[in-house]
Amino acid sequence: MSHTSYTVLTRDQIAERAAQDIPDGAYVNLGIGLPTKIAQYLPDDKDVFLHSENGLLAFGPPPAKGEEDPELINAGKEYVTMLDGGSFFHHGDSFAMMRGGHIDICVLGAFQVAANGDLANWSTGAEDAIPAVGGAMDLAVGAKKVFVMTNHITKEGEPKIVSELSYPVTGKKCVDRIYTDLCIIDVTDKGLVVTEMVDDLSFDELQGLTSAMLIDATN
Amino acid sequence: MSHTSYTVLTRDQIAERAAQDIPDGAYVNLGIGLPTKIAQYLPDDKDVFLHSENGLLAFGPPPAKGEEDPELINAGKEYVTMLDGGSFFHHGDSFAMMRGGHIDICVLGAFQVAANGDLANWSTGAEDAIPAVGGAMDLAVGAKKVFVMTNHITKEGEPKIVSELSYPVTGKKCVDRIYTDLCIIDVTDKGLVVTEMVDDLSFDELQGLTSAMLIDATN
Amino acid sequence: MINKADKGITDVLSQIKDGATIMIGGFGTAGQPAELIDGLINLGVKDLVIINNNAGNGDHGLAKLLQTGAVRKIICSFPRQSDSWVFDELYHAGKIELELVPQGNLACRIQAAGMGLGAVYTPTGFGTLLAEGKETRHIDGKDYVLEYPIKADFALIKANKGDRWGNLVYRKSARNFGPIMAMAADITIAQVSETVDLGELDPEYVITPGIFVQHVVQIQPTSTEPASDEYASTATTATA
Amino acid sequence: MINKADKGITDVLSQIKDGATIMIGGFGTAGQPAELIDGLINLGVKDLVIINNNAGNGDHGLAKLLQTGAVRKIICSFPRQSDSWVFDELYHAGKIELELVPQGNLACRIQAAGMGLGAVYTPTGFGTLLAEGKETRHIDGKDYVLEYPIKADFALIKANKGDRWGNLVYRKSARNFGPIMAMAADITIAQVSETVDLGELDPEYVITPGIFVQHVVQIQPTSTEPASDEYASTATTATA
Repeated sequence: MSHTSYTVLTRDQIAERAAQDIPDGAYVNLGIGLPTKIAQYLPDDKDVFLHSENGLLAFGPPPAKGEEDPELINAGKEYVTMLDGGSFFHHGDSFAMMRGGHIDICVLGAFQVAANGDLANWSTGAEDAIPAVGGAMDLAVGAKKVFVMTNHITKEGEPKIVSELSYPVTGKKCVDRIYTDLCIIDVTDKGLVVTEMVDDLSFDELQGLTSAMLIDATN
Repeated sequence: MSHTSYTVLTRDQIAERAAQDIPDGAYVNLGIGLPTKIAQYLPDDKDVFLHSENGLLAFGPPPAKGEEDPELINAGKEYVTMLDGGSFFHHGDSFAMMRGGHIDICVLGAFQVAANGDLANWSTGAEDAIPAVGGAMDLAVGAKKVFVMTNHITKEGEPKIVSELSYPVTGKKCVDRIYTDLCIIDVTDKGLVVTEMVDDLSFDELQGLTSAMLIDATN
Repeated sequence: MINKADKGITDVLSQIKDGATIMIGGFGTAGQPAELIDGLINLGVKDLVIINNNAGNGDHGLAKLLQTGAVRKIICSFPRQSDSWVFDELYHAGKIELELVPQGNLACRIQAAGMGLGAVYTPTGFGTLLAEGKETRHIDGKDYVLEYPIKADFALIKANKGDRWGNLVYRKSARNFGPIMAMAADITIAQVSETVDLGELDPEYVITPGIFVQHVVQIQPTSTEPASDEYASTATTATA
Repeated sequence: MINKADKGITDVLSQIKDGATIMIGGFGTAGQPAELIDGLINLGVKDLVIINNNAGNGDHGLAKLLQTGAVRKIICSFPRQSDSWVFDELYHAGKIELELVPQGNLACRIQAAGMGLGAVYTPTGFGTLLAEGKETRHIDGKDYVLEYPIKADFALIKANKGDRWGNLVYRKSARNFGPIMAMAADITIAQVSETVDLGELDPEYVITPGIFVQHVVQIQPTSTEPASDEYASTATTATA
């Protein structure tokens, strides 16, 4: 990837930006990996309720060293703590929260997002890979809003925001907004609408790094 | 109803007889009305777990006078108590116990039972009657064994054990055994098999009070 | 900071408009949110669809709501009771629509809504009048009826304790439909006997997690009388 | 008098025969009934179908069971993990069959079995490879896939406390699949850290009522080491 005039956001900066869009009182599921970072940037004056597939609501930050409990982990199998007002429940109720539209926002990673909001994040379709899906498909269809957090292009420089998926789909027309290291894109009926870009990046440059058609709404 | 030589069982005697067939460790739902009486005749040396549709397992006898709790009632809206080892749960789990085949035995009242085990106990089909079904249909299809407890004939002398139902069906081919004031009948693939009768009742007399064909297995 | 327990009954119920579909918890009077129902009566909305196991007892609570003529249709399993004269009269006069659902299918359809399922095949009711005209299927040796979810705009339920995040615990057989209705309604309003501080409810034993509850209204106990008069039955005594 | 806690692991597990379908609780190692799995390995049964969220970690527990070649097929949502080398090797060698199910559909299909439903329409997986060849339906503006119940002959789960009637409570995120698997299996065997007297578990807070549990086996804690070695990992230390 070569560019001269602009600076891409770090993973922390993307997380920090996405955190700003999570309202007080939201029930939120942060996908394994990059999205998990958002938790660090949620402001203290907001009550944001973090949900984890394995039966936690309102869990808190990692425990202090030595306080880890192997039976208190999140879906990413990281040690967590519980906030006052949190609760435990079984997998049936946990996925009812997701599938039943009770989670306000989920934030997922992506291999690809298509112009119509199709998401691919569970399989690259590689012949020899062992397939694994976890809760990704449930979150994609179940949350009221699906946000994606991803680098704008792959390490190899390939666009991740595409006209049509080439990887196997996780959920159809499910993505509402994409946070990348270059911009924020709303997935709308009219198409992919860019609402913010990093400084010194031109819309044409951004379009050049994107294989789906973008609409500029940054000004 | 006229007869000379035999004595019909009282409601309590039917209940007492049925209670003998409930094994230690059984999970049992006793339908509203007559079947409820069985609870009084369960032997103390057995652990029989009584289930109630409204979310009780292992409830106990009525409370002492003055100890009634309006929030501790069974499906018949009678005050009950809880045994040590009992539990409360919501209606979803309660009917999962029933529909999911976890209840070993339910005992229901009946308007009619047909030769093939069809049960009618929720509606007489009367034009002006307000229909009401409650949990009867769930118990009929869900319990591992469905026992019926009923008078052998109606107050008007009409047989209640019939070739085919004339009343609306509650559950198809669901009844396993019938306890009446005259006899005990097993519903089998071969037909209705009488296994016990009250003293001094002849099989022919019993058949005469029954509009389905009976098979005598009392000796 | 989220406080779901900061409003009184009148305020909370004012979101309910004519034509709303409303689940009401309770099995008979146990778990029936009497004060919320009284508040609903005071609100005076019309053309309601009510989902409850029964169709009211005596002249109070749900029966009183029916008596005001506010209810267009009721979905329930057992409307006929010794003291259901209010419903009986409306029904015979053709003034209320009844959808009779076997109790377990009622529970299951409410659960299906909460779980986000499109439909379920249930064995209950197969071959009966209550499945007439419904799609059926033979699966693995058994017959099933296709039943669709029952959702609601609002659920009015009664719990024992609640906190400002909406976590609830119930009391004995008053639990009944509360937890599953809370999951199936867009907006769940829970009346509680006690509002407790965050953290007082053990996370292991929260029965309804706050995600399913939008409002918690504490009802002030005003008498020690038993049974259905356990608490004052006017909405105006409510505090939050 | 019913005492579901009167047998040791070896005795209880001896009912399991070749070809059994077995649900195993746990999400990763949290809630994984390690001692029951070790007992199953010692039992030496073959041709098993295993239902678990994952396909084993490291060389112990479920992974060790797979390594013995006892498992014909696994139904799970997330077999690929950084330390799932045992499964990986078997899978690549074509020595194990995999049915991959989205986690929520896995939960829901287990629930459907416990609830006695014939099938459910679930939105999860619609239009994906994991729904290929499956029946779909458009209901009320949304697309659904028809999914069938997952039942089992046995469920092996881990709870925190249990009593002689089989009532269970769990601990934190070790609860996960335990309660729903207990409902979906013909015979549920729960290992617990503590067996308590009848009545010690508050009826309001029993998570799995005893009706869903056939055996309770207490595992003797033998060390204070953390994590996956919390308890001795040999079946022979079990007492009831």
